Amino acid sequence: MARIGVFICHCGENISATVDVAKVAEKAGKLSGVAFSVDYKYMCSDPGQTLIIESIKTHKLTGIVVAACSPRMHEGTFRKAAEKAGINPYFCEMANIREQVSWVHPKSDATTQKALDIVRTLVEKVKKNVALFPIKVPVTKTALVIGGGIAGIQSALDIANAGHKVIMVEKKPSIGGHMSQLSETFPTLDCSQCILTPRMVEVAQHPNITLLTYAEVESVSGFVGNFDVKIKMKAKSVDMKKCTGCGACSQKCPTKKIPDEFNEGMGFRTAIYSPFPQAVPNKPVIDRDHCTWFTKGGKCGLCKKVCPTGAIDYETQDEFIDIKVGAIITATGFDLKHADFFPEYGYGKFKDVIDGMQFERLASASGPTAGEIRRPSDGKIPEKIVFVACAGSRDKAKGIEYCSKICCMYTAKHAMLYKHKNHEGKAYVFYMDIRAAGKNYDEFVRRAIEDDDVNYIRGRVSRIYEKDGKLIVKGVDTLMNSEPIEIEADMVVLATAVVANIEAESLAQKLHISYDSHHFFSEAHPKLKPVETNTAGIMLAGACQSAKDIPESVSQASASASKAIGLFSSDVLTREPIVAVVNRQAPPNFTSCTGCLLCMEVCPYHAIEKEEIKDRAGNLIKVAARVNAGLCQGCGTCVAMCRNKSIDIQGFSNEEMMSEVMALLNA
Amino acid sequence: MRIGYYPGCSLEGSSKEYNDSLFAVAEKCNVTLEEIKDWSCCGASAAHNLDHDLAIALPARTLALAEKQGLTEIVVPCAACYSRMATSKNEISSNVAIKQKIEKYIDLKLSADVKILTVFEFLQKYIFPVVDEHIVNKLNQKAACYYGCLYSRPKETAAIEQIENPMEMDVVMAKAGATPIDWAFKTECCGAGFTMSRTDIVAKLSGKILEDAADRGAESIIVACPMCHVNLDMRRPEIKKQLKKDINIPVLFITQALGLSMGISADKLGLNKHYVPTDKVVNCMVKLEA
Amino acid sequence: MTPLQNKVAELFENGTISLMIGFKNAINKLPVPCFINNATQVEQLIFTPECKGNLSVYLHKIEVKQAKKVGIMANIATLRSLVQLTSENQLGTIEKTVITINEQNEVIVFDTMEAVEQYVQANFPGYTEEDKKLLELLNAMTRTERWQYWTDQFSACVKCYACRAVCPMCYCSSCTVESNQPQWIKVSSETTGNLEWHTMRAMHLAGRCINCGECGRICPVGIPVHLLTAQMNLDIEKEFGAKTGFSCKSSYALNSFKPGDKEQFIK
Amino acid sequence: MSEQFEPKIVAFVCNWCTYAGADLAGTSRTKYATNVSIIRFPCTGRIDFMLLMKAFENGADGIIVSGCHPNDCHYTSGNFHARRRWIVFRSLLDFMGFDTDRITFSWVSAAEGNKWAHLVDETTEKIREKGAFTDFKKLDYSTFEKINNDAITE
Amino acid sequence: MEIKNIKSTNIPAFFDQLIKSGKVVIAPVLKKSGKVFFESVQSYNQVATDYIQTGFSAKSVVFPKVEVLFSFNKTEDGIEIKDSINNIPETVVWGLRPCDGSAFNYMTEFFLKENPDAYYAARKEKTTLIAISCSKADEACFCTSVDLNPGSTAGSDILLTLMGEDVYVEVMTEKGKSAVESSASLFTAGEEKSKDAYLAKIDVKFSMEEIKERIKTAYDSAEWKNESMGCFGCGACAFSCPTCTCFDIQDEGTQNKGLRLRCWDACGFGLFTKHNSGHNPKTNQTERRRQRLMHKFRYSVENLGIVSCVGCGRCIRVCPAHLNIFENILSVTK
Repeated sequence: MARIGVFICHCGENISATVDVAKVAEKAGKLSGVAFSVDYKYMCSDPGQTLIIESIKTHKLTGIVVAACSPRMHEGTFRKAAEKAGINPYFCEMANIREQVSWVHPKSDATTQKALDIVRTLVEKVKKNVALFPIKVPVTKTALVIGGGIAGIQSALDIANAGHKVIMVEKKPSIGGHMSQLSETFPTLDCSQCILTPRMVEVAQHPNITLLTYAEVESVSGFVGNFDVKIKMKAKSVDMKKCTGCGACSQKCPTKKIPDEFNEGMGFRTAIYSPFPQAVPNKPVIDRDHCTWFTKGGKCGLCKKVCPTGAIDYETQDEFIDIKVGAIITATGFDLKHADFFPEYGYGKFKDVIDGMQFERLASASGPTAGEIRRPSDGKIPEKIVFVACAGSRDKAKGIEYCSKICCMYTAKHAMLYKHKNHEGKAYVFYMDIRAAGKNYDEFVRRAIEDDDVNYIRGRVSRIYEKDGKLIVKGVDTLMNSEPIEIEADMVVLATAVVANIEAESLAQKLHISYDSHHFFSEAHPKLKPVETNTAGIMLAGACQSAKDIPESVSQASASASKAIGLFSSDVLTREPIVAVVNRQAPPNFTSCTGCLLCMEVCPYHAIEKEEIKDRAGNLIKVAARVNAGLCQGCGTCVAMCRNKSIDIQGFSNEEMMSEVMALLNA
Repeated sequence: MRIGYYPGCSLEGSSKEYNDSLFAVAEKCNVTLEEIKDWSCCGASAAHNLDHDLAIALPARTLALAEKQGLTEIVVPCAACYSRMATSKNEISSNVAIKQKIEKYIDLKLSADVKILTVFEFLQKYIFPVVDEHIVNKLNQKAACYYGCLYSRPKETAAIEQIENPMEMDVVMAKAGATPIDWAFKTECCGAGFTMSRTDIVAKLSGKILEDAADRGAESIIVACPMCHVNLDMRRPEIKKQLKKDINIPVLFITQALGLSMGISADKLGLNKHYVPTDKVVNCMVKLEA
Repeated sequence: MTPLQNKVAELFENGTISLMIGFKNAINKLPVPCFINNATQVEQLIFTPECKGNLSVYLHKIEVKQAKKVGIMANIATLRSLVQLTSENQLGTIEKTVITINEQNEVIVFDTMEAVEQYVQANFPGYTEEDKKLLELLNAMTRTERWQYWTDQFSACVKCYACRAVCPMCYCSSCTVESNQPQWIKVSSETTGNLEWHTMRAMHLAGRCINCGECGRICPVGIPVHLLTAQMNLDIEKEFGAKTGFSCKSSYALNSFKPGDKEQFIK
Repeated sequence: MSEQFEPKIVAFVCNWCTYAGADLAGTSRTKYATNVSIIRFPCTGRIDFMLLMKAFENGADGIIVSGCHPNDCHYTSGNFHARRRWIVFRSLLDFMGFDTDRITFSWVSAAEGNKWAHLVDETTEKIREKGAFTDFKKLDYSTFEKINNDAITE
Repeated sequence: MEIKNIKSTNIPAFFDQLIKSGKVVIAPVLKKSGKVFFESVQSYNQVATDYIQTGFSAKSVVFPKVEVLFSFNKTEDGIEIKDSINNIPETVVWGLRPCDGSAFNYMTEFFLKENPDAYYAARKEKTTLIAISCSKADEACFCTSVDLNPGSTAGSDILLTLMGEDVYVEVMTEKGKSAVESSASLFTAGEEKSKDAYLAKIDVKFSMEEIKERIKTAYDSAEWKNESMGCFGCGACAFSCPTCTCFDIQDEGTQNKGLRLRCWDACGFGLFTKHNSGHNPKTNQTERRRQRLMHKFRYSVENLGIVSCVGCGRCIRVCPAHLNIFENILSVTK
């Protein structure tokens, strides 16, 4: 006979403010099979947990229901408590009366009644629960890092230095990411590449790191500790072993007018190219979309002629390699909002309206103007530059409610760099608020305003249009009694919004991780699990999760790395026993399974296999399904698919679910 | 296909020519508009400053009547009316509580799924398919399409795709054989809010609009809003004072412009009702070879 | 002796089969199933258009499974069920010899399931005129009329499970109605429970039923249960283009999917 | 207006998207009707159609079934299988004359707390207008056993 | 016994009088399916007259397919149990065949001989059986082989035999009398005469005496297997049979309130003898079918002294596999 304990949490006022917790406790106490019932201010607190543990012991409880917050929040906490008290943790269930009751309903009898209904439902479930025991699976101690930006580089190095193998996949010909495009970095104004390139080289040379550039993740299967990943190696048309990176090919390449991605389209590159001088690996690839050999079918072939080592090979094809990894760190970074997104600012219409990354290239010593800030249209040095912060960001009408976070700082930096290079020039910054929270950040902005007298105007720009060779910037100064103002500028720099990587959604779907409405990857918990995802073994690093600056990206990268290292610290991994099982019966049936194997076909994890049941003489008696508990992830699709209920899932069994339905509807 | 019609006060009064030209165009294409019986004020300019519920209820009543009349689509030519209608529809269909409250007020059931068409949506949806055979003139001129605020703000109810750089009217003008210009004041404020109280501000704001259009060689300004029309057409004296120069580009309703290209007489289109003479526009038309 | 009887005798003599499942005449002149163990009994064998029964259901019988080498008379419906059962891995342990008589009155002995599959695809049957009429009738009704119709029918059901017993696709060694942990369906025969039983059966057979119509034909209280699965098969073929009892390899419409599957009702 | 009918609605939702979405509605303090109670499943693929029948048999007036949007399934394909199952189940119910409007199917992601709140309010409103579900209750012990059993099934 | 006459034209009046007198009347009704079933009717014009045998027997009047024994209801102060034997209505079964009538004799023995069953007793006590003898039969009928005939009065309260314009009425019991008296004016006194001319001819398939003897040694007959191979193991025969009395006790409801039910069961079901352990003493259909037949022709004779097959032929008509009970019996007793 079941002896269930019910524990109603006030969660401070969070629950008790709208739910009559005392009444729920009182009524719950009367439910059949409930031996003890009590309400308490904070069940998750130490005294709260002690209360639970003591009650289990003194009242000899066989199971407990904790009516509090969402099980996604504290199920673990209370199951541990139950275990401490000596009962199997899976005899503990949570009734979610906070997120799904007290926070969404007003104080009323109906609200209290709903709380009670949910409690009753879970009480019935616990009665049907059975003891479950953790499952142990082996761990492959190799990490996959997707993305070779600063975040990916940091994670890879940390894991590699901890003595584990790392495979880094970068879709571009070189690692380095956005950071390699930056001129100087705030708040120290030290040269970006000077601090980045050594790290890039370290990655390339690290014995524990396998670097796969010009490659993409094709598919991912398996689960924490045991992922199977298929990688697509795009054809480079250059044999990396033979190539010495001398560069002769690029010099001779006749196709020279291809807009240069690295310089944000403000410079040109050749068809066989290596993206930038300090690229790692510093060996070229052929861009088959532009190379005449491929576009015009076998014409040209100059690079092949000039290559001293005969490394050029037009025949190479895309290859696919399969790897096994135990953990995955996604560091796929971000994009900037582009092109006609800002018709009112004439972005993409007026040559001299550019975005922040383009300005970085103009200001960068390795950029198209060798670091001189000249305007794209006529190469003149602009006398007046207007910087527009929050171009798209924090703008509901543009569908981007969030703050892009880095703009305030880099806009200040841009204005400074401009002033340092042209002391006579005038710099204006339109801003909404200045968000400079960070070590030495606000000081940095103040310097821009006070020392370099950059002109900060609090207000938004409504429109930019061209008139007699000038860019008319119409805006308002909300601090000067909101007068509309117009500035005739030579160049405008838009701090366009940071958005998720264009391929983020499809990658998320390959990895089966969740993402928010802006396609930034979702962390498992906003505060307590900021670097994990909902899928065990997959971590996040850098701007793929949300807009971040370099220090933040790096620290998150190290955090993810530590998660992976933690995972690798033991040889086996214990997993929740929420898995499917095929029933067993007395001979002559052995199992009610008829071996139609529909379950085998629906299982997304190939966790179900065919089992041949034989008698002692070895004659086949029947064919049935069997579940590999290591592979099963517990989705239960097989269970709903099974016609005669021969397969069932632990923790969400047919009996448990049915009893919930019955209990919910039969007061 | 039945198409409902909600004139609102302006089209029966200050902007009668807008109404006339719309019907003239529709008639020519054998498209009939069915006026909503017993329609009431949309509440523009007053209600939403005084009482939120009233501001929702007034258009809601008209929408409910339209439903009762069995209409699934209504044309609302006045920008202000459009804005109020769309806002009301939006609030009702996105919040059950409001819906129930309003239904009690107006004592009518409504699903608020009537589609509300702006005049340029209407032209593109119902006139364009048949208009080509009727177009006899090329409106051979540079036209500046002016949208104003009511079609473009707020984004929830915006009638246009690119709220900062709308193109819907430009498409219509191109059809009429004009050359729509790219200019900077498409959605700037004309000052309608002050149209009575602070004509000096109206002059300033509307002045800038006219000025930019002039600078970019516009030969006509095309509007789809009675308020805009009033300010740009009627306030020229004040604007002249403000700009210290005389700009006499005529301001036409989009339906008038299209009407001209369809060979409908200037009088029938009510061009004679404007302050700024429109003969310039009429004169630069060229007959198309049949 | 008829060609059929000769053929079967031969199969017994050369040891191809040790048990023959066929039809014989019964007192009321209706063909009934018969089981023959040796060549001497073949005279009773007949195969006429009246042999509508679906003998494949006997293949699930333990006695038959033990016989190992089994001959079976199959009309087109039976052939379809053999194909469907093969696709569901149900006939693995039996060595079967399938026999039919085609329209030209030739005795055909299939040596492989592939051969059966080809024959089925070449002679794929449609619905009977009667069933078509009934389906039209039902679909023409209003929803509430249909509800009235079916609940009347189900109220008469006594849960004798004859529909399940004669169904070659109902091969589960223990059916869900027999499970009582949890009790999915009431044991007592009462309209709601009966409706649940028939709903469940229809769902479990949707896209698998091979439209032999036996369940409807033999219902002691005359419920046209076969119409439920008949309608489901139509819908499934319309939605997903899947045919039942058509190919030994085909996977079942309800355990496969297309990311682009269309519906109008999911908000 | 005073004594308005309060329907009992059961929601069968998946753990990863809709349950999380409902939690989000909570953390964002979005208010909605109290009529819907959630039963949590690992995945929509797990939801057995018989459980829906049971819910109606036990007095539910309406049902919500909701999970991850297509392509977003935490288990990659559970919701695809569920979708096919519901397509067929729905047409079966309809063919039997069952009022399928009493089941609302939806995709609600972990980010769509507001959508969840709306879904609950709309469904509650819809079912309230339909009134209590009595089709099953009317059936029990029909035919002439009824007469014999009237004695006790009051 | 008392003999009466009634004009066949007066039958409807007699029938409707039974209803007027407040009785629930169960009579054969022709269903859409073309089959005839007993149902409660409101007037004579609903009643089917041209049928050989009803699809199911009338046993459900005294032994419902689902019978509520009692209801229970958990409250704050304990459990409340409600018994179900109260206000069971006066019931008349009209138009059952003599074979069905005699079936009631067997059931009464079965339910009331030792530890009488209150539920059956209560229903039976309120039930009047008005049988109509058979003027036609089909090849499934074999009552004459089980010592009955198309005009047997056994078990019935009244037997009507149609003789052209007249109906020959044999009133067998007090219940029968009171039924007749309810519309006495319609009846005239009559004297005993032979019905044979008006009864169906059904040839005898076997001698019951011989079978009773032979079946004692039939248990191990090899024929059982052949005769049962076709059996699918459904319950159609048992549920349509007028003398199958197997039942299963079920509790239905939630833990707070529910019903205890007595439901028809059938020895043909695999589950019938299955133990909770999973073990099943009757491993195959052959054994189950043997159980059924042996019970009809041997065990019931040994236990109650009655052959519990009345030759109504229903099991032959409904069997999906067209198994034939008397052929089977003959072959196993060869």
